[in-house]
Amino acid sequence: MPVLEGKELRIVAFLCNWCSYGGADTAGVARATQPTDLRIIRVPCSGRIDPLFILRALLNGADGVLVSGCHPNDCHYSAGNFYARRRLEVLKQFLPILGIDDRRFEYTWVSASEGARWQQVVTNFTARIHELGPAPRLEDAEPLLEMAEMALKPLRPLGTGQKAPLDELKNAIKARIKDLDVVIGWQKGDDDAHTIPLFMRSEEDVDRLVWGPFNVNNPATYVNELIGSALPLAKKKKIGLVVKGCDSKSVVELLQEKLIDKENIVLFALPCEGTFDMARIDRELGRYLKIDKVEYDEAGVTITADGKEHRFCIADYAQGKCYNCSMPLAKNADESFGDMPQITGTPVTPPELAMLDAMTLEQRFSFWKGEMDRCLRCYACRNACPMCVCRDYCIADTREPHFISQEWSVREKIYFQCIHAMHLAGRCTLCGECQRACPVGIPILALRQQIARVISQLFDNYQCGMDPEATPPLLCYQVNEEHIKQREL
Amino acid sequence: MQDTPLNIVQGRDLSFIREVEAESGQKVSNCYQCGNCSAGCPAAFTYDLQTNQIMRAVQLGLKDKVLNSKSIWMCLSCSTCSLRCPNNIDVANVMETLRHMARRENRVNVPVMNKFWLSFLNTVRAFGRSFEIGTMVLYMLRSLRLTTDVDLAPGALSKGKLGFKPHVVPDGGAKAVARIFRRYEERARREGVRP
Amino acid sequence: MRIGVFVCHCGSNIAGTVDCKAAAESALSLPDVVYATDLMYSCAEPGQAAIEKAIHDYALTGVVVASCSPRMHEPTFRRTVERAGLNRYMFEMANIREHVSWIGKDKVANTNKACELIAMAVAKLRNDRPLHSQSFDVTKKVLIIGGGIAGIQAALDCADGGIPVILVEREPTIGGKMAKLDKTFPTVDCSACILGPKMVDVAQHPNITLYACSEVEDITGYVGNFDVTIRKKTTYVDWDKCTGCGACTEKCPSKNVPDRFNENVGLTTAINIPFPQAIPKRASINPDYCRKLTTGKCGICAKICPTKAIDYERKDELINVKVGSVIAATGYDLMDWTVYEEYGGGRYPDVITSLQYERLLNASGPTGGHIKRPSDGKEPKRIVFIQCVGSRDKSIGRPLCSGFCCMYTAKQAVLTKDHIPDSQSYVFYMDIRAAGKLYDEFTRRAVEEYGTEYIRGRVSKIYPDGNGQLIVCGSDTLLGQRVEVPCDLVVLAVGINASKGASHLAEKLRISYDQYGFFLEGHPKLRPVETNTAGVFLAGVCQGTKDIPSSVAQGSAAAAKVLSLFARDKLENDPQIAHVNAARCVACGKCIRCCPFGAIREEEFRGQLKAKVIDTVCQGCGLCTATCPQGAIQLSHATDNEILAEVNQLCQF
Amino acid sequence: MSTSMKIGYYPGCSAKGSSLDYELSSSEVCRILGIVSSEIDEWNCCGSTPAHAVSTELSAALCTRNLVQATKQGADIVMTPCPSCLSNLRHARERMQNPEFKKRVDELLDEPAPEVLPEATSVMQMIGKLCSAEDIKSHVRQSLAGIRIAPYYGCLMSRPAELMNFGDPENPTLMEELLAACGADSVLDFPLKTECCGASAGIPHRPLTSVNSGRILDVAVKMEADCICVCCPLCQMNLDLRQKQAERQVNAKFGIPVLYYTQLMGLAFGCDPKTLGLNKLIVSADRIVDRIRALNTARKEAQGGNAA
Repeated sequence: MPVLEGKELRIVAFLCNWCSYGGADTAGVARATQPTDLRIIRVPCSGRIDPLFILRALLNGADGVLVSGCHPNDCHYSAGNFYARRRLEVLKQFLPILGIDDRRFEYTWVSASEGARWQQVVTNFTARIHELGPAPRLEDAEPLLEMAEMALKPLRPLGTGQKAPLDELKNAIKARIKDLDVVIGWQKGDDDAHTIPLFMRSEEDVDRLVWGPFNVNNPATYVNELIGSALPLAKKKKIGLVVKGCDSKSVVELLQEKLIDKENIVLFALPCEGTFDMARIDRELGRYLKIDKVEYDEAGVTITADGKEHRFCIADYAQGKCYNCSMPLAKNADESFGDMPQITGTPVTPPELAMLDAMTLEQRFSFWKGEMDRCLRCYACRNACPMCVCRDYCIADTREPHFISQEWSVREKIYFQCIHAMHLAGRCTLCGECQRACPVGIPILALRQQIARVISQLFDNYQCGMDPEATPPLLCYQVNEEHIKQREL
Repeated sequence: MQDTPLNIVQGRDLSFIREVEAESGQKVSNCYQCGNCSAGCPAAFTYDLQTNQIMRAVQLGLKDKVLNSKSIWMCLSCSTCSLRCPNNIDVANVMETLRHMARRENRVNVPVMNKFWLSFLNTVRAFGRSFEIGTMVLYMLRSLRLTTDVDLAPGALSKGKLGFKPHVVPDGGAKAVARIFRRYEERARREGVRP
Repeated sequence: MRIGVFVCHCGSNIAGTVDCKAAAESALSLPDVVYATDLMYSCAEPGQAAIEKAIHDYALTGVVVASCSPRMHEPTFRRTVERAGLNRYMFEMANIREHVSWIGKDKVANTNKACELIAMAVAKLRNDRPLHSQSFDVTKKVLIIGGGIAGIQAALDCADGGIPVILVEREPTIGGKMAKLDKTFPTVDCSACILGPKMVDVAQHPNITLYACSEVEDITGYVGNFDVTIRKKTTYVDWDKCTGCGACTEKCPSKNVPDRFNENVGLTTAINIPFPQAIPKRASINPDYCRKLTTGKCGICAKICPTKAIDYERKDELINVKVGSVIAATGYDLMDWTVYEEYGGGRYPDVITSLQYERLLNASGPTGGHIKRPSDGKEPKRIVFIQCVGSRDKSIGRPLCSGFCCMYTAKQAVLTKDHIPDSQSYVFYMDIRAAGKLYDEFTRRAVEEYGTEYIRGRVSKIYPDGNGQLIVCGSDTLLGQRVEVPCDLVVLAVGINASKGASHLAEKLRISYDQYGFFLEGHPKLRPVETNTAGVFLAGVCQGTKDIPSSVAQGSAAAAKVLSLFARDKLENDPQIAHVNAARCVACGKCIRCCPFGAIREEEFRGQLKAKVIDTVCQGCGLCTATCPQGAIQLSHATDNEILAEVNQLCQF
Repeated sequence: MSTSMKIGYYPGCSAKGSSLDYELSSSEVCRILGIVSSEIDEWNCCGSTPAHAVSTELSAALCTRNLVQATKQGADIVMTPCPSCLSNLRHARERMQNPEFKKRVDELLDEPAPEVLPEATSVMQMIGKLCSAEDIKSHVRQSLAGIRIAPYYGCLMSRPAELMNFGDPENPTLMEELLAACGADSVLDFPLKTECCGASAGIPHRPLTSVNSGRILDVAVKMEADCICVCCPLCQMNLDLRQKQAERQVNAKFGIPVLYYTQLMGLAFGCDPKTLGLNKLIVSADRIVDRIRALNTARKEAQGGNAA
């Protein structure tokens, strides 16, 4: 629907029925003159507002989105606005990473009696949007492609893990495998330079277990299918999982969300010395017929492919997440071997995020236009995600509800990434499987990294996947939010 | 002035209301005439119009009545009215604004006050600092009130309280102050208002 | 789907700034819209008839009315479409009055906006589904919170109507503020004499259960079925045994206890009965001053009590009751006037509140009805009353008029003359607000017959002159002169707030309240007794300032609301609640974690765990819908698809 | 008492004339309490009431020059004993934050003022901020116990409240706190403590001052105060120098000494009355000095007796 030419901009407002919609009515009754741009959508409570509605509006060309609810403490439903405040603040701080000016979205509180305040809110917000002008359109953005500089200084020495007490681990698995339906680990893949998941059901299977920098997959991805909450009670299994430190966070997060039961899972852990960024390795190897051999030393591997030697130093070719890793050995494992290495220094901004941080809003918008244009909509990112527990019931695959269309457009592709990011808010452990699984190498992890950064900043350094007893920050609230500073309108 | 009824349609200067509001930053229509400003005013007994009446006259836009009043000159700027106003109006600020407006229009209805101020400022202009005797002598000359406070002088002088010597600001400071005054007066003249 | 669109002129209210005809025509281009027209007054009978006729004539399956706010007429039109055979939820409203025609004069922009709002409503309607209510049982019992005159009236009316009443009072006696008053305006009849019999009726009524010294701890549930927990605070006296003989109060050695009932003028004993006509007439111990409870040594009252009712070990009790409806009648408290440092900030003993003065006038008060000023017990001859202390004062954030101060100040001036014939009263006022029946006549009598001096102006300062008198500095704005009154006693007409803790109670009741703590009524004009929470009603000053007759009237009105609610055996729920699509639910439990009402639980369904909504507990906020990542739980009539349809209608790149 | 804050001292004109005693006593008290400050070079008159009565821009220009001078000599904050000067300095600093106003004032100055000007505070607040009651107590040689003191702030010290930040504008208590630290236990709850004394109107319109000062003196005397304690040179002048005029106006005899709080603190610290400028008072404070001494001696003897 076109906006009134040259006069109006497209501004959408979501108002709770009890306070703010009433406030807008009160303003009307008082004949309080307001700009005509704003279109109000009535919802029962600000807690009803899914941030995805707002993203939908913004991606579909809204120039501004306003949310207004009851004042904190005055919610008709007692707490809806407290939840809304957290979710909307996370959304607001997420928007800039997409290249959307966060001033285009605002939330505030207006009570049913505050007609004058509503008038002021509408007037000020409309003036703000007019000052910003029409929102940039994806159609108009020039695609921009840029690569992040991945190599960083790690927080602990990286290595090839060949001294890890793998045999002790194997013995421990063998000792318990009779009580478990399956134990998941890694085995040699098509060649020595790749691994594939290993599903161990017998002691012989255990001998095929390997440990090293090629163990890139997160085995927690399989947990939900085997013991997740959606399974029929009778079909739930007892499983074992061999985990790197990062993998264990996914399991802890699942436990924390009560998506799996502790009694159904046994964790086996070794200290990880880093894993390879296989995309870069494969790019370096190029096309080859055969891997002749892989030689390990302490600093990396030498791969001989079709007779040609390639040297990969782990310090240069590790996955981005490995440099920032401060938990190489799982803390909550049932069977743990080897020592936790010394961690020095504090994590830095991950490379993908740092690259986006350095860009202007317009550049980020163009960047995503360019990157997401290449998206195949294969959903490998989702399927690899250990936290994507909806699986067959993902809202991307249904018309009930119909959030996303099948239209082949950058808009819908970005929107899917927004859905994934929003559904991971306060849950994502940054295991990076989404990005690793992407067949066209889109740095989508950056969106999750931004969400994790916002969550950490807003909620007292909250890190996902650390404490099985913690409450996920978006499923609770505080009456007085220490780090959420309300902006006046 | 009291005898003829106020023509509520034509007898008012609406632009005056806007000017006072703009210059003082106060919304005079907020005044509901409770009289608290008058009640607490230490100078009220010298006023021809009580503070609340001044406010009322401003609300009505009675420019002449307000700017010709003695009250605006007798105000001591103690801010009691502002402090106790139930409508958060900075009444003292309005009074001062009116005083400034009256000066600019060359309406000074209590010359003694104005003369005292000018005497004081002339001392400051000359020496960079004030000194009481200088102010008093200048004031007496200006106002022709030669006996002002002579009863105090013996006591005060014997205690060394009223200095005969001006305290000149050293090292060119006095000249800097004089330059401030000169620029101020030049600008006032340029803008066509009384300095 | 076959949709009809009706654009209302609302006389000139909408048509004045919106081209209603053009708006209706534009609607015809929307998908599924088969009929569109404009109507002069759609809510009036001919308008509703036209809608019904169109539904029949065009076989409409859904209706959009573009008119006023749905908060105004949504129920009206839902009934209209229902009469014509449609499901009442196959109806949407576009608010083109409050949100369009009344807030701007640009007819082009307004018409365009109206068209868009209509298009949004149509888009939503196309996703609407018929919804059906379910009926449930009602507990025909009412909880009344607060035993002041409003609560008493409501309790008696409900009880007379055959409804069991639970009356909860925070203080040891019912009667509220009215019990503290000496006389009432404008008739100057004795407050205790007219209130007393009603209090006795409460005590004796078979349908009323009274819990004094009690507070509501918690309320859950919904209209028809509230679960209430009442905390009965310990009085250290077994009230079943206490006969109110008063022997304990005579012998209690702790005699310097501030007397709350007497507004802290005068003292009482640590164990006491608030006043002779108290209901229940039972003793209670103030634990802060009781020697036995503070030092462990004493126990005289226990020894003296003829029925052995004293029990120093007694603890608070929690009582659970089930009720179908709640009336809040929590009344008011005075604001903290000590913020007025220019009036001494509470440091001058002879500057008192009008409620304290009321106790000085009262024969059962601390001075036996003789006016004696607190500082030295002398009879004051010159008394100054100051009105609007803490009222109509934006500088302390209180622009409200407290409503009844003008009247009681006149009454107190009259009573002062009756008590001390050679006294002179002065009243500083800004306006006299005497709009009740016989009220203005009364204030005139205070001046004409009793010689009260009314001085128009606020008081700037009160100070003791050092000789035992107070100097009141005001001004007479009519004369245009400062006024100083040397006097013996100053009585402040202090403004009111909702009673302490009202906001906490509001949160338990899930009703709104304003900056002063007053509860928000359903509609300021048309639903003054209801709240936005079904089954919760308001009576008396807790809703806003009121005098006694208005409080009594609202008490009766609230009772009538309860009686009409309970006239039905079954209530119907609002079908706009959440529903789980079991097929999509993965039992992640996020909805259960965040539901503010505990309305969702986990249930086994065909061998799998699934979320399940308890229909009668769900309030329809939709927090669960916004939380569920799979969209498995959907709030009816505000589903994801319905809201997305509106967003997509509005934002098309 | 140590602080890293550099304090610029702005005496105000009256300190060099009518309130010489204020300057003497406050510098003595500051010296004892270890509050170090340096007088602002080439400071000039703040313009007092006449300047802002004539033009806020003129007033602000005069004040700004002083603040700039203070900045130039590295002061972080400006301290002045005089409430009137303080009020003008603070008003100027606040108004200068308005760019339009600043532009007009800059035109009057030799060079445009910097964006940030130092804050101004009173000597009293500085003492209150830097010294705890314990600090002050540790210097007390003669307690002020038993002296009935009427604390009087005048109208400027606490008003306007947002600007002066001096506690409740109707009931400030800092002076009482300082006096209490000096052992004063009979400080009166003086109801007129912030009422206006008549200010500078004494010269052009004498009744304006004598009526208002007369009322303050009258109530203080009726409340049986031994002395009035002030913190403003103008108030001191109106209550002391003009006390006779006030007596004539209200037809009463007062004869009540009017001391600066710093003089009372100095007496408590055991300073020589002369170094505190007590000889400059018109209504002699000798009996206060004597009474403090007598009460302290009596107390010492009583204590000595008990100990023996």
